[in-house]
Amino acid sequence: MKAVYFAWVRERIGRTDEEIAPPASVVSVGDLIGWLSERGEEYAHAFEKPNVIRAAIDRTHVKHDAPIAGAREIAFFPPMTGG
Amino acid sequence: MKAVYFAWVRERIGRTDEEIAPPASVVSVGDLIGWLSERGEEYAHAFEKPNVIRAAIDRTHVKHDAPIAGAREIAFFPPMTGG
Amino acid sequence: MSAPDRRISIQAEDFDAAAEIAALTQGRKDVGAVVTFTGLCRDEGETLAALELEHYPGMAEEEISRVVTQAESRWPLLGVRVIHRYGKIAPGGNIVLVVATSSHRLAAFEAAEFLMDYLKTRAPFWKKEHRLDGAARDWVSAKDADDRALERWEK
Amino acid sequence: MSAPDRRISIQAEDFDAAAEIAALTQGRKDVGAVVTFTGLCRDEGETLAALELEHYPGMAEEEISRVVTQAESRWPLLGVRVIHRYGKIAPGGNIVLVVATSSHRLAAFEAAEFLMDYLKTRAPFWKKEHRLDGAARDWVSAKDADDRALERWEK
Repeated sequence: MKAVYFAWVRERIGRTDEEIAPPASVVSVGDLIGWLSERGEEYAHAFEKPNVIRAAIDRTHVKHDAPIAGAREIAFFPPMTGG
Repeated sequence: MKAVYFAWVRERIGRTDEEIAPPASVVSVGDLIGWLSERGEEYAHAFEKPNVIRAAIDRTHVKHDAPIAGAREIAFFPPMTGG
Repeated sequence: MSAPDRRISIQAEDFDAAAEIAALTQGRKDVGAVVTFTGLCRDEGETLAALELEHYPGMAEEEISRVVTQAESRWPLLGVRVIHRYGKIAPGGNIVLVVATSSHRLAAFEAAEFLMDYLKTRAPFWKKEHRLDGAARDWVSAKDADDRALERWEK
Repeated sequence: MSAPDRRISIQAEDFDAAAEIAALTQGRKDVGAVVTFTGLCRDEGETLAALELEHYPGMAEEEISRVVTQAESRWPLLGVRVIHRYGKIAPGGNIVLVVATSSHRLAAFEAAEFLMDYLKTRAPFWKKEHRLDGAARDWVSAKDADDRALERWEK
Protein backbone atom coordinates (compact mmCIF):
# COMPACT_ATOMS: atom_id res chain seq x y z
CA MET A 1 0.00 0.00 0.00
CA LYS A 2 0.97 3.59 -0.49
CA ALA A 3 1.50 6.00 2.39
CA VAL A 4 1.15 9.71 1.67
CA TYR A 5 2.08 12.61 3.93
CA PHE A 6 1.01 16.25 4.08
CA ALA A 7 2.04 19.51 5.74
CA TRP A 8 4.41 19.14 8.71
CA VAL A 9 4.06 15.35 8.70
CA ARG A 10 5.47 15.42 5.14
CA GLU A 11 8.18 17.92 6.12
CA ARG A 12 9.32 15.92 9.14
CA ILE A 13 9.41 12.62 7.27
CA GLY A 14 11.07 14.30 4.32
CA ARG A 15 9.02 12.68 1.59
CA THR A 16 5.58 13.06 0.03
CA ASP A 17 4.77 9.36 -0.32
CA GLU A 18 6.21 5.86 -0.30
CA GLU A 19 5.24 2.22 -0.73
CA ILE A 20 5.00 0.40 2.58
CA ALA A 21 4.49 -3.27 3.48
CA PRO A 22 3.58 -3.53 7.15
CA PRO A 23 3.46 -7.01 8.73
CA ALA A 24 0.14 -8.75 9.37
CA SER A 25 0.30 -7.75 13.04
CA VAL A 26 -0.36 -4.15 11.96
CA VAL A 27 -4.16 -4.16 11.85
CA SER A 28 -5.41 -0.61 12.50
CA VAL A 29 -4.42 2.91 11.50
CA GLY A 30 -3.14 3.35 15.05
CA ASP A 31 -0.98 0.23 14.71
CA LEU A 32 0.41 1.60 11.45
CA ILE A 33 1.33 4.91 13.09
CA GLY A 34 3.20 2.94 15.77
CA TRP A 35 4.96 0.80 13.16
CA LEU A 36 5.97 3.83 11.05
CA SER A 37 7.31 5.59 14.16
CA GLU A 38 9.91 2.83 14.47
CA ARG A 39 11.33 3.46 11.00
CA GLY A 40 13.69 6.22 12.08
CA GLU A 41 14.10 9.53 13.81
CA GLU A 42 12.22 11.50 11.16
CA TYR A 43 9.19 9.21 11.54
CA ALA A 44 9.41 9.28 15.32
CA HIS A 45 9.41 13.08 15.13
CA ALA A 46 6.43 13.22 12.72
CA PHE A 47 4.36 10.88 14.86
CA GLU A 48 5.59 11.97 18.30
CA LYS A 49 2.04 13.00 19.29
CA PRO A 50 -0.06 10.27 17.65
CA ASN A 51 -3.36 11.72 18.89
CA VAL A 52 -3.00 14.89 16.82
CA ILE A 53 -2.36 12.92 13.60
CA ARG A 54 -5.33 12.65 11.23
CA ALA A 55 -5.61 9.82 8.73
CA ALA A 56 -7.51 9.03 5.55
CA ILE A 57 -7.90 5.68 3.81
CA ASP A 58 -8.47 5.93 0.09
CA ARG A 59 -9.34 9.62 0.44
CA THR A 60 -11.89 9.25 3.24
CA HIS A 61 -11.29 10.42 6.81
CA VAL A 62 -10.90 7.53 9.28
CA LYS A 63 -10.29 7.19 13.00
CA HIS A 64 -7.23 5.49 14.44
CA ASP A 65 -9.15 2.30 15.19
CA ALA A 66 -10.08 1.82 11.52
CA PRO A 67 -8.70 -1.39 9.95
CA ILE A 68 -6.16 -0.92 7.16
CA ALA A 69 -6.92 -4.19 5.36
CA GLY A 70 -7.59 -3.60 1.68
CA ALA A 71 -6.40 0.01 1.71
CA ARG A 72 -4.57 1.22 -1.38
CA GLU A 73 -3.63 4.67 -0.08
CA ILE A 74 -3.27 5.78 3.53
CA ALA A 75 -2.67 9.46 4.22
CA PHE A 76 -1.33 11.07 7.38
CA PHE A 77 -1.59 14.77 8.11
CA PRO A 78 -2.12 17.38 10.84
CA PRO A 79 -5.58 18.80 11.63
CA MET A 80 -6.84 20.72 8.60
CA THR A 81 -6.58 24.50 8.45
CA GLY A 82 -8.23 25.36 5.14
CA GLY A 83 -11.19 27.62 4.47
CA MET B 1 -49.58 67.46 13.20
CA LYS B 2 -49.15 65.58 9.94
CA ALA B 3 -50.55 62.10 9.37
CA VAL B 4 -48.92 59.98 6.64
CA TYR B 5 -50.19 56.71 5.22
CA PHE B 6 -48.51 53.87 3.36
CA ALA B 7 -49.41 50.78 1.32
CA TRP B 8 -53.03 49.61 1.70
CA VAL B 9 -53.68 52.08 4.51
CA ARG B 10 -52.85 54.85 2.01
CA GLU B 11 -54.91 53.19 -0.73
CA ARG B 12 -57.97 52.76 1.45
CA ILE B 13 -57.86 56.31 2.80
CA GLY B 14 -57.15 57.63 -0.68
CA ARG B 15 -54.40 60.06 0.26
CA THR B 16 -50.71 60.00 1.14
CA ASP B 17 -50.80 62.54 3.98
CA GLU B 18 -52.84 65.30 5.63
CA GLU B 19 -52.74 67.79 8.44
CA ILE B 20 -54.83 66.68 11.42
CA ALA B 21 -55.84 68.42 14.64
CA PRO B 22 -57.19 65.83 17.06
CA PRO B 23 -58.83 67.09 20.29
CA ALA B 24 -56.98 66.95 23.60
CA SER B 25 -58.88 63.79 24.57
CA VAL B 26 -56.84 61.91 21.93
CA VAL B 27 -53.76 61.01 23.96
CA SER B 28 -52.24 57.85 22.50
CA VAL B 29 -51.59 56.39 19.05
CA GLY B 30 -54.46 53.99 19.73
CA ASP B 31 -56.78 56.93 20.56
CA LEU B 32 -55.75 58.58 17.30
CA ILE B 33 -56.55 55.45 15.29
CA GLY B 34 -60.01 55.43 16.88
CA TRP B 35 -60.50 59.13 16.18
CA LEU B 36 -59.39 58.78 12.54
CA SER B 37 -61.73 55.78 12.06
CA GLU B 38 -64.64 58.14 12.71
CA ARG B 39 -63.71 60.46 9.84
CA GLY B 40 -65.50 58.46 7.16
CA GLU B 41 -65.95 55.12 5.47
CA GLU B 42 -62.50 55.12 3.88
CA TYR B 43 -60.86 55.64 7.30
CA ALA B 44 -63.11 53.04 8.93
CA HIS B 45 -62.04 50.58 6.21
CA ALA B 46 -58.33 51.40 6.59
CA PHE B 47 -58.45 50.99 10.38
CA GLU B 48 -61.02 48.19 10.60
CA LYS B 49 -58.50 45.89 12.28
CA PRO B 50 -56.59 48.31 14.52
CA ASN B 51 -54.29 45.63 15.91
CA VAL B 52 -52.62 44.99 12.54
CA ILE B 53 -51.85 48.69 12.02
CA ARG B 54 -48.26 49.75 12.69
CA ALA B 55 -47.37 53.31 13.59
CA ALA B 56 -44.31 55.53 13.69
CA ILE B 57 -43.91 58.90 15.37
CA ASP B 58 -41.34 61.14 13.76
CA ARG B 59 -39.92 58.18 11.84
CA THR B 60 -39.53 55.86 14.81
CA HIS B 61 -41.66 52.74 15.38
CA VAL B 62 -44.03 53.10 18.32
CA LYS B 63 -46.66 50.95 20.01
CA HIS B 64 -50.33 51.90 20.21
CA ASP B 65 -50.00 53.05 23.79
CA ALA B 66 -47.35 55.67 22.91
CA PRO B 67 -48.41 59.28 23.62
CA ILE B 68 -48.76 61.52 20.59
CA ALA B 69 -48.03 64.80 22.40
CA GLY B 70 -45.32 66.76 20.59
CA ALA B 71 -45.37 64.59 17.47
CA ARG B 72 -44.83 66.36 14.17
CA GLU B 73 -45.43 63.38 11.90
CA ILE B 74 -47.42 60.25 12.67
CA ALA B 75 -47.35 57.43 10.11
CA PHE B 76 -49.76 54.50 9.78
CA PHE B 77 -49.02 51.42 7.70
CA PRO B 78 -49.43 47.62 7.49
CA PRO B 79 -46.74 45.21 8.75
CA MET B 80 -43.58 45.67 6.69
CA THR B 81 -42.75 43.29 3.85
CA GLY B 82 -39.41 44.56 2.56
CA GLY B 83 -36.10 42.71 2.34
CA MET C 1 -10.43 50.16 16.23
CA SER C 2 -11.68 52.72 13.72
CA ALA C 3 -15.38 53.01 12.88
CA PRO C 4 -16.69 50.42 10.45
CA ASP C 5 -16.94 51.44 6.79
CA ARG C 6 -20.70 51.86 6.48
CA ARG C 7 -22.97 52.79 3.57
CA ILE C 8 -26.76 52.60 3.44
CA SER C 9 -28.67 53.37 0.28
CA ILE C 10 -32.37 53.36 -0.58
CA GLN C 11 -32.52 53.59 -4.34
CA ALA C 12 -34.56 52.77 -7.44
CA GLU C 13 -31.45 51.81 -9.44
CA ASP C 14 -30.02 48.31 -9.51
CA PHE C 15 -26.91 47.58 -7.45
CA ASP C 16 -23.64 45.81 -8.13
CA ALA C 17 -22.73 43.38 -5.34
CA ALA C 18 -19.21 42.88 -6.71
CA ALA C 19 -18.48 46.63 -6.60
CA GLU C 20 -19.66 46.82 -2.98
CA ILE C 21 -17.52 43.83 -1.97
CA ALA C 22 -14.53 45.35 -3.74
CA ALA C 23 -15.02 48.69 -1.96
CA LEU C 24 -14.98 46.89 1.41
CA THR C 25 -11.93 44.72 0.75
CA GLN C 26 -9.53 46.35 -1.69
CA GLY C 27 -6.34 47.81 -0.34
CA ARG C 28 -6.78 46.36 3.14
CA LYS C 29 -5.41 43.26 4.81
CA ASP C 30 -7.59 43.01 7.91
CA VAL C 31 -10.74 41.57 6.29
CA GLY C 32 -10.85 37.80 6.68
CA ALA C 33 -14.52 37.19 5.92
CA VAL C 34 -17.08 38.76 3.61
CA VAL C 35 -20.70 37.61 3.82
CA THR C 36 -23.01 38.87 1.12
CA PHE C 37 -26.77 38.43 0.95
CA THR C 38 -28.68 39.23 -2.22
CA GLY C 39 -32.47 39.07 -2.19
CA LEU C 40 -34.19 38.70 -5.55
CA CYS C 41 -37.71 38.95 -6.92
CA ARG C 42 -39.08 35.40 -7.27
CA ASP C 43 -41.84 34.13 -9.50
CA GLU C 44 -42.18 30.37 -9.40
CA GLY C 45 -45.67 30.30 -10.89
CA GLU C 46 -44.98 32.39 -14.00
CA THR C 47 -47.83 34.70 -12.98
CA LEU C 48 -45.96 37.74 -11.70
CA ALA C 49 -45.31 40.77 -13.92
CA ALA C 50 -43.44 42.72 -11.25
CA LEU C 51 -43.17 43.54 -7.58
CA GLU C 52 -43.69 47.16 -6.68
CA LEU C 53 -41.88 48.31 -3.56
CA GLU C 54 -43.23 51.27 -1.66
CA HIS C 55 -41.19 52.80 1.15
CA TYR C 56 -41.32 55.55 3.75
CA PRO C 57 -38.66 57.99 2.57
CA GLY C 58 -36.54 59.28 5.40
CA MET C 59 -37.65 56.68 7.89
CA ALA C 60 -36.30 53.83 5.74
CA GLU C 61 -32.76 55.23 5.91
CA GLU C 62 -33.08 56.10 9.60
CA GLU C 63 -34.49 52.73 10.65
CA ILE C 64 -31.87 50.77 8.69
CA SER C 65 -29.22 53.02 10.18
CA ARG C 66 -30.43 52.14 13.68
CA VAL C 67 -30.33 48.44 12.85
CA VAL C 68 -26.80 48.71 11.41
CA THR C 69 -25.67 50.53 14.57
CA GLN C 70 -27.06 47.65 16.63
CA ALA C 71 -25.17 45.13 14.48
CA GLU C 72 -21.95 47.12 14.79
CA SER C 73 -22.25 47.18 18.57
CA ARG C 74 -22.92 43.45 18.69
CA TRP C 75 -20.21 42.12 16.33
CA PRO C 76 -16.68 43.32 15.50
CA LEU C 77 -17.51 44.47 11.98
CA LEU C 78 -15.09 46.17 9.62
CA GLY C 79 -17.69 47.19 7.07
CA VAL C 80 -21.40 47.09 6.27
CA ARG C 81 -23.36 47.81 3.11
CA VAL C 82 -27.15 47.83 2.94
CA ILE C 83 -28.86 48.67 -0.34
CA HIS C 84 -32.64 48.38 -0.61
CA ARG C 85 -34.40 49.15 -3.86
CA TYR C 86 -37.87 50.62 -4.33
CA GLY C 87 -40.15 50.93 -7.34
CA LYS C 88 -41.05 48.19 -9.81
CA ILE C 89 -38.79 45.15 -9.91
CA ALA C 90 -39.23 42.36 -12.46
CA PRO C 91 -38.88 38.65 -11.57
CA GLY C 92 -35.21 37.75 -11.32
CA GLY C 93 -34.30 41.33 -10.40
CA ASN C 94 -32.36 42.44 -7.32
CA ILE C 95 -34.28 43.76 -4.30
CA VAL C 96 -31.86 43.96 -1.41
CA LEU C 97 -28.14 43.66 -0.73
CA VAL C 98 -26.41 43.22 2.63
CA VAL C 99 -22.64 42.88 2.93
CA ALA C 100 -20.87 42.41 6.26
CA THR C 101 -17.11 42.18 6.62
CA SER C 102 -15.10 41.14 9.65
CA SER C 103 -11.83 39.51 10.61
CA HIS C 104 -13.71 36.31 11.38
CA ARG C 105 -16.41 34.41 9.61
CA LEU C 106 -18.85 33.88 12.47
CA ALA C 107 -19.23 37.63 13.08
CA ALA C 108 -19.77 38.32 9.38
CA PHE C 109 -22.35 35.52 9.04
CA GLU C 110 -24.28 36.43 12.17
CA ALA C 111 -24.32 40.15 11.42
CA ALA C 112 -25.60 39.59 7.87
CA GLU C 113 -28.38 37.29 9.14
CA PHE C 114 -29.31 39.72 11.90
CA LEU C 115 -29.46 42.61 9.43
CA MET C 116 -31.70 40.67 7.05
CA ASP C 117 -34.02 39.51 9.83
CA TYR C 118 -34.43 43.09 11.02
CA LEU C 119 -34.78 44.55 7.53
CA LYS C 120 -37.59 42.12 6.80
CA THR C 121 -39.63 43.11 9.82
CA ARG C 122 -38.62 46.69 10.75
CA ALA C 123 -37.59 48.53 7.57
CA PRO C 124 -40.62 50.47 6.24
CA PHE C 125 -41.05 48.81 2.85
CA TRP C 126 -44.18 47.19 1.42
CA LYS C 127 -44.41 44.88 -1.58
CA LYS C 128 -47.31 44.81 -4.02
CA GLU C 129 -47.68 42.13 -6.67
CA HIS C 130 -48.54 43.07 -10.21
CA ARG C 131 -49.95 40.01 -12.03
CA LEU C 132 -49.31 39.19 -15.67
CA ASP C 133 -53.05 38.83 -16.32
CA GLY C 134 -53.68 42.32 -14.97
CA ALA C 135 -55.87 40.89 -12.21
CA ALA C 136 -56.16 42.26 -8.69
CA ARG C 137 -52.93 43.76 -7.46
CA ASP C 138 -52.25 42.30 -4.04
CA TRP C 139 -50.16 43.55 -1.20
CA VAL C 140 -47.80 40.85 0.03
CA SER C 141 -48.69 39.69 3.56
CA ALA C 142 -46.14 39.76 6.35
CA LYS C 143 -44.93 36.30 7.36
CA ASP C 144 -45.04 34.91 10.87
CA ALA C 145 -41.79 33.12 10.02
CA ASP C 146 -40.08 36.49 9.68
CA ASP C 147 -41.26 37.55 13.12
CA ARG C 148 -40.07 34.25 14.55
CA ALA C 149 -36.67 34.69 12.87
CA LEU C 150 -36.24 37.85 14.96
CA GLU C 151 -36.64 36.03 18.23
CA ARG C 152 -33.25 34.34 18.03
CA TRP C 153 -31.52 37.74 18.36
CA GLU C 154 -33.52 38.84 21.40
CA LYS C 155 -31.55 37.22 24.15
CA MET D 1 -37.35 19.50 -8.06
CA SER D 2 -34.34 19.19 -10.36
CA ALA D 3 -30.87 18.62 -8.96
CA PRO D 4 -29.13 21.73 -7.60
CA ASP D 5 -26.68 23.50 -9.90
CA ARG D 6 -23.39 22.47 -8.29
CA ARG D 7 -19.77 23.27 -9.06
CA ILE D 8 -16.71 22.53 -6.92
CA SER D 9 -13.27 23.70 -7.92
CA ILE D 10 -9.85 23.36 -6.30
CA GLN D 11 -7.63 25.77 -8.15
CA ALA D 12 -4.52 27.95 -7.94
CA GLU D 13 -6.15 30.77 -9.93
CA ASP D 14 -8.15 33.55 -8.34
CA PHE D 15 -11.95 33.40 -8.55
CA ASP D 16 -14.64 35.93 -9.43
CA ALA D 17 -17.51 35.87 -6.93
CA ALA D 18 -19.70 38.05 -9.16
CA ALA D 19 -19.39 35.64 -12.09
CA GLU D 20 -20.37 32.69 -9.86
CA ILE D 21 -23.39 34.55 -8.49
CA ALA D 22 -24.43 35.52 -12.02
CA ALA D 23 -24.16 31.91 -13.20
CA LEU D 24 -26.49 30.80 -10.39
CA THR D 25 -29.11 33.51 -10.87
CA GLN D 26 -29.28 34.72 -14.46
CA GLY D 27 -32.21 33.61 -16.57
CA ARG D 28 -34.13 32.07 -13.65
CA LYS D 29 -36.92 33.36 -11.46
CA ASP D 30 -36.93 30.82 -8.64
CA VAL D 31 -33.90 32.12 -6.70
CA GLY D 32 -34.99 34.37 -3.86
CA ALA D 33 -31.80 34.37 -1.79
CA VAL D 34 -28.08 34.24 -2.57
CA VAL D 35 -25.60 33.96 0.29
CA THR D 36 -21.95 34.38 -0.61
CA PHE D 37 -18.98 33.84 1.68
CA THR D 38 -15.53 35.00 0.66
CA GLY D 39 -12.56 34.12 2.85
CA LEU D 40 -9.46 36.25 2.46
CA CYS D 41 -5.83 36.13 3.57
CA ARG D 42 -5.46 38.44 6.59
CA ASP D 43 -2.37 40.16 7.92
CA GLU D 44 -3.13 42.56 10.73
CA GLY D 45 0.43 42.74 11.98
CA GLU D 46 2.13 43.64 8.68
CA THR D 47 4.43 40.66 9.14
CA LEU D 48 3.04 38.19 6.63
CA ALA D 49 4.50 37.83 3.14
CA ALA D 50 2.05 35.14 2.03
CA LEU D 51 0.06 32.11 3.09
CA GLU D 52 0.92 28.91 1.29
CA LEU D 53 -1.93 26.44 1.00
CA GLU D 54 -1.12 22.77 0.60
CA HIS D 55 -3.88 20.33 -0.25
CA TYR D 56 -4.48 16.63 -0.83
CA PRO D 57 -5.35 16.47 -4.53
CA GLY D 58 -8.27 14.19 -5.25
CA MET D 59 -9.38 13.92 -1.65
CA ALA D 60 -10.02 17.69 -1.44
CA GLU D 61 -12.58 17.52 -4.28
CA GLU D 62 -14.12 14.29 -2.95
CA GLU D 63 -14.44 15.50 0.64
CA ILE D 64 -15.96 18.84 -0.38
CA SER D 65 -18.32 16.97 -2.68
CA ARG D 66 -19.48 14.83 0.26
CA VAL D 67 -20.07 17.93 2.37
CA VAL D 68 -22.02 19.64 -0.43
CA THR D 69 -24.17 16.51 -0.81
CA GLN D 70 -24.94 16.70 2.92
CA ALA D 71 -25.92 20.36 2.60
CA GLU D 72 -28.14 19.61 -0.39
CA SER D 73 -29.96 16.89 1.53
CA ARG D 74 -30.44 19.17 4.51
CA TRP D 75 -31.65 22.38 2.85
CA PRO D 76 -33.72 23.04 -0.29
CA LEU D 77 -30.84 24.49 -2.32
CA LEU D 78 -31.05 25.60 -5.93
CA GLY D 79 -27.33 26.01 -6.44
CA VAL D 80 -23.96 25.66 -4.71
CA ARG D 81 -20.49 26.88 -5.62
CA VAL D 82 -17.35 26.00 -3.66
CA ILE D 83 -14.00 27.26 -4.87
CA HIS D 84 -10.90 26.70 -2.73
CA ARG D 85 -7.53 27.98 -3.84
CA TYR D 86 -4.12 26.43 -3.19
CA GLY D 87 -0.58 27.72 -3.57
CA LYS D 88 0.78 31.05 -2.35
CA ILE D 89 -1.76 33.75 -1.54
CA ALA D 90 -0.73 37.29 -0.60
CA PRO D 91 -2.44 39.28 2.19
CA GLY D 92 -5.75 40.63 0.93
CA GLY D 93 -6.04 37.81 -1.61
CA ASN D 94 -8.98 35.42 -1.96
CA ILE D 95 -8.76 31.94 -0.39
CA VAL D 96 -12.23 30.42 -0.48
CA LEU D 97 -15.64 31.11 -1.98
CA VAL D 98 -18.95 29.52 -1.03
CA VAL D 99 -22.21 30.50 -2.72
CA ALA D 100 -25.57 28.96 -1.79
CA THR D 101 -28.83 29.85 -3.50
CA SER D 102 -32.35 28.97 -2.44
CA SER D 103 -35.91 30.26 -2.64
CA HIS D 104 -35.65 31.39 0.97
CA ARG D 105 -33.01 33.20 2.92
CA LEU D 106 -32.76 30.97 5.97
CA ALA D 107 -31.83 27.92 3.88
CA ALA D 108 -29.20 29.86 1.94
CA PHE D 109 -27.67 31.34 5.10
CA GLU D 110 -27.60 28.08 7.03
CA ALA D 111 -26.22 26.06 4.12
CA ALA D 112 -23.40 28.56 3.53
CA GLU D 113 -22.47 28.53 7.23
CA PHE D 114 -22.61 24.75 7.36
CA LEU D 115 -20.39 24.47 4.28
CA MET D 116 -17.81 26.85 5.73
CA ASP D 117 -17.77 25.12 9.12
CA TYR D 118 -17.18 21.77 7.42
CA LEU D 119 -14.63 23.10 4.94
CA LYS D 120 -12.61 24.55 7.84
CA THR D 121 -12.38 21.29 9.69
CA ARG D 122 -12.75 18.48 7.13
CA ALA D 123 -11.37 19.68 3.78
CA PRO D 124 -7.73 18.52 3.48
CA PHE D 125 -5.97 21.89 3.24
CA TRP D 126 -3.12 23.19 5.37
CA LYS D 127 -1.89 26.76 5.68
CA LYS D 128 1.72 27.75 6.14
CA GLU D 129 2.78 31.30 6.94
CA HIS D 130 5.66 32.90 5.08
CA ARG D 131 6.96 35.86 7.10
CA LEU D 132 8.24 39.09 5.59
CA ASP D 133 11.48 38.85 7.59
CA GLY D 134 12.13 35.40 6.16
CA ALA D 135 12.02 33.91 9.66
CA ALA D 136 10.69 30.47 10.54
CA ARG D 137 7.83 29.41 8.31
CA ASP D 138 5.05 28.25 10.56
CA TRP D 139 2.13 25.96 9.90
CA VAL D 140 -1.11 27.52 11.07
CA SER D 141 -2.63 25.64 14.02
CA ALA D 142 -6.15 24.30 13.91
CA LYS D 143 -8.56 26.25 16.10
CA ASP D 144 -10.73 24.73 18.80
CA ALA D 145 -13.33 27.35 17.85
CA ASP D 146 -13.63 25.74 14.43
CA ASP D 147 -14.29 22.34 15.98
CA ARG D 148 -16.88 23.89 18.28
CA ALA D 149 -18.57 25.62 15.31
CA LEU D 150 -19.23 22.15 13.89
CA GLU D 151 -21.16 21.01 16.93
CA ARG D 152 -24.19 23.14 16.14
CA TRP D 153 -24.87 21.05 13.02
CA GLU D 154 -24.64 17.70 14.78
CA LYS D 155 -28.13 17.38 16.11
